[in-house]
Amino acid sequence: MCTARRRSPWLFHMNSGSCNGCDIEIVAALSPRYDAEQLGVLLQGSPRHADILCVTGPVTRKAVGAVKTVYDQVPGPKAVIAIGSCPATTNVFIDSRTLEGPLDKHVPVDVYVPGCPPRPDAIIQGVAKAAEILAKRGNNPQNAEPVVTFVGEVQP
Amino acid sequence: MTLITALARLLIFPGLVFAMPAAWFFLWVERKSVALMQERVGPPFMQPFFDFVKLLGKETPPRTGIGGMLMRAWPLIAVSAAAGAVGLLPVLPSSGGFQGDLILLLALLELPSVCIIAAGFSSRSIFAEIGSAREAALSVSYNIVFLLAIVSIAASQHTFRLEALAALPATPLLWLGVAAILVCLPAKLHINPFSLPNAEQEIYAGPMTEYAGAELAMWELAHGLEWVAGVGLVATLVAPHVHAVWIAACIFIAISFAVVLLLSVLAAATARLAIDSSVRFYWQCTLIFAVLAISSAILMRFWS
Amino acid sequence: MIDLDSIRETLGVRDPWVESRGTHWLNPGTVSVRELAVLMNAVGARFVTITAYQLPGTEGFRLEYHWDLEGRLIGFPFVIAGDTLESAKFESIYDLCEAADWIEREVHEGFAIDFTGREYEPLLLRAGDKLGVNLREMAAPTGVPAQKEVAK
Amino acid sequence: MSYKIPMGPYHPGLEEPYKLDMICEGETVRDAELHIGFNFRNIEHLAETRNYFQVIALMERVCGICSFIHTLTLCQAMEKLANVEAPPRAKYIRVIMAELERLHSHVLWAGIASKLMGFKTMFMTCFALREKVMDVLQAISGNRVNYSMNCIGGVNRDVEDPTALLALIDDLEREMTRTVIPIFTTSSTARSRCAGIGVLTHEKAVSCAVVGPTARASGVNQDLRRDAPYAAYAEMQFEVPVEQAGDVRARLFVRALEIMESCRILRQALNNIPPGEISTGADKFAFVTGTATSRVEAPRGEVMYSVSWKEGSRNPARVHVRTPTFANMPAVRWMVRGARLADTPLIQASIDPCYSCTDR
Repeated sequence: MCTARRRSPWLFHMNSGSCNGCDIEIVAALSPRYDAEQLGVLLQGSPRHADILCVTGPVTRKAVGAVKTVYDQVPGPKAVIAIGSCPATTNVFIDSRTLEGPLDKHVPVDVYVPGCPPRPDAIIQGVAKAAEILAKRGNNPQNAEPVVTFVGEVQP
Repeated sequence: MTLITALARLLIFPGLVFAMPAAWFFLWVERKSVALMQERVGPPFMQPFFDFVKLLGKETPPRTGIGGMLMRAWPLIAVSAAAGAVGLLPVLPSSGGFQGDLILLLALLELPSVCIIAAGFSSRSIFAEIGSAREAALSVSYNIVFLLAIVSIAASQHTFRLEALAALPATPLLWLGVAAILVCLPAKLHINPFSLPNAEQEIYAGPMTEYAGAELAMWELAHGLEWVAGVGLVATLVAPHVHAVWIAACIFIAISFAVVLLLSVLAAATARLAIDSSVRFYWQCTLIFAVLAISSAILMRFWS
Repeated sequence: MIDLDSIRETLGVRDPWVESRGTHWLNPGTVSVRELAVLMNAVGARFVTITAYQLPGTEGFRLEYHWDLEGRLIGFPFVIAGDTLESAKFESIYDLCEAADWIEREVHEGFAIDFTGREYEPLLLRAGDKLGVNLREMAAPTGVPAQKEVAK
Repeated sequence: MSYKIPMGPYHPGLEEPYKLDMICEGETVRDAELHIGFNFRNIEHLAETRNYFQVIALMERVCGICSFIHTLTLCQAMEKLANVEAPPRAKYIRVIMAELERLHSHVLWAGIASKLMGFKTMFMTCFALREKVMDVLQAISGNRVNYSMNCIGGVNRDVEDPTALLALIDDLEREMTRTVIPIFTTSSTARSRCAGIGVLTHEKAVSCAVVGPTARASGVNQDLRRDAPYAAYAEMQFEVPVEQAGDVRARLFVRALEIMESCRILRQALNNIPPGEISTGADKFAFVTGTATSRVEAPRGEVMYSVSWKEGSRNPARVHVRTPTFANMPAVRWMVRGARLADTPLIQASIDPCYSCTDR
């Protein structure tokens, strides 16, 4: 079961007000050059089918409710990846009054993929890390606490 | 045919024990070959298996009431119907069967798509309903060609027994029927260019939108088994009649593999058609095949 | 090429065209924006945008209407005197110039300017919020939250 | 019986959130209502709190696809206010970057459009092609998306070896003519999804004041690169493709031809790039009071910036952005009327919408 969880991460991509940069890089990660399907990654159309929620963008006021709803719709065990600097810190849009970010105010975030935008290889690495977390987490409610990791951090 | 052989057929070969790995294998072949055509590496060999196991371990949304029970039931019915259809296939020579098992096979083959339609409507999501409506329209149009093809083959032989049909020597009529079945398979299996009931760009995941976890895993399995059954039907009709069991099994697998590849190439090379184009396509097909099949069936009866 | 001066004469404006930093400006004086829109349609100019400025203190707002005439960007500034922010009113050209629909809605939402003679569809940019809020005050550089905090 | 189908705001076929409520009868769309603003970050007002360096970084993030165009337009407007003129080499580099961005944007669009048609193989082909353009952009600027190439009075990075890029342009053009264009024009499934779909008549195109390829596909002959040249476009030779049909196929053709023209412009620019400085080198600017406007032909159409300044201030007094999608989007309502439900994602995608531009 752990192996299956690690080897089959299905994503649901959600744009919470991003500038498109990260979203296009997610799509590029599926393209022939990077081909995330090698890791079993599939982009799913419905959040109910997904394991990992990929959020881009600084979470605008209009998007907050939708982020929470979609997070609740993803069946457990689940993980959340914040792709790009926007969901992590709201980036250059900091102190805009129409933003409700950063993302971790609203849903627990497991993996941060920093960059503006991150490169597709970093995104794939983030997905791989999230899949590891997912495999460890399982259906055990005690493991539901977010495991905060960063792509690109130096392993001790 | 004894009970034991019947059970063995249903459960072992070509039934569940064989069909489940075969289903995963075919799903993998389809994904991998499409990926290779797109100059990608594609998923690893065990991928559909991992997907299935992972989905089994996921939570399913709580459902209550009669609607919830129905929603749980549909995927199970679909899986059993598809598995039954696979079990009926006369892969091995002289393995039995009964008069009229062809009709049962057709019914079982049709059941999964009926389940999909029902499941879409019972999930009460607008996208699932549109998906179901499309599936229904599509299934009405392709089934006529599908049934005509099989009935004309059967009528020319005065039998509805599968094994008799499988042992049929290759005649032009048989090839015509096989061609008609091949035309219908993409629609039956929801692959391009007839993937519109689950067109995720328009209606999320179609009838499956509300499904999750183990129920979705059952749908995936039913889909895989449909692959095996549909492709297997073609294989049994085309395969030459041999008495050695192992050779027959090998030929069956080889032909199935070839058909899967053929369908994948088609899926990779086409865009999705809109519903009216698809229906128009199948009605045009119907007309051509109906005239050809019925007339040749009648002719053959007169000659024989 | 359509002569810009002929437009000025048709409108009956005395002030000359001034070309400055990318735009040909004409002060419309007493000409109303609706007359202007009719003329611009007649000469085949393409509507570009409305830029709204809040003038310091209680001087009101300035609206700059831009049209594109064969590659030249022409602009007409209008000043709306409004003592209080909510009382600023201006004529709508939505019925004459379909392209002005969204930008009028946006200006209404972001500056609380009321374009008379039209209705607003539900919010363009800030769904669920109050129509017609002065966003600029909300995002004031001083960082002081505005009095009109948006209802959540 | 008519019913309302919400498409979006978080829809798998769309990269960005927006909501299109379609009022349908069966599979036919009768009318559509559009709701935007899910990306509203209030950038215009945020810009007033940023100084003249920060505002460039901020405006770069209005849109991740045409980020160069946004900074280019902003810098051109600010140069007018600061009385600075970019040196000729900088102008050429701006043309090269702008055209490379157009290439990547149009190829990306072709990929997304084929994804919406359910044509996954074509999608992959387009993205493989796009990666080649991204390589060049990365080689020049060091980043794949937000390039931060522009500064007031020039560009930040030089194109080291312009002629080395020519081979790539040839390669790209060959790929386009050999694979992408033939597949789109000959594949019968693709054609059945494009031809006669989502028609925007010439009259509607004029009255909605649409811009860019959407306008040119409806027979409106306008292109700022030719009509109001900026940067070094006055020195380039190129055609402006115009189609009359106004359907999705015409928009596809216009974009395909524009890719060819972009290759042509790139070749001229790379061959004739003048030597010299790439920027004025100044890092302190004195802005005059007043308003400056600047317009640029982005891949999607005309981008206009209105920047106003008060003398002695470090921050702009107001920045107004009119993006092409803001002008094009209202026209979608006319395109989807009477269309099949299955075609609406493709129709709205055919204007190459960018909601982060629209909402800002």
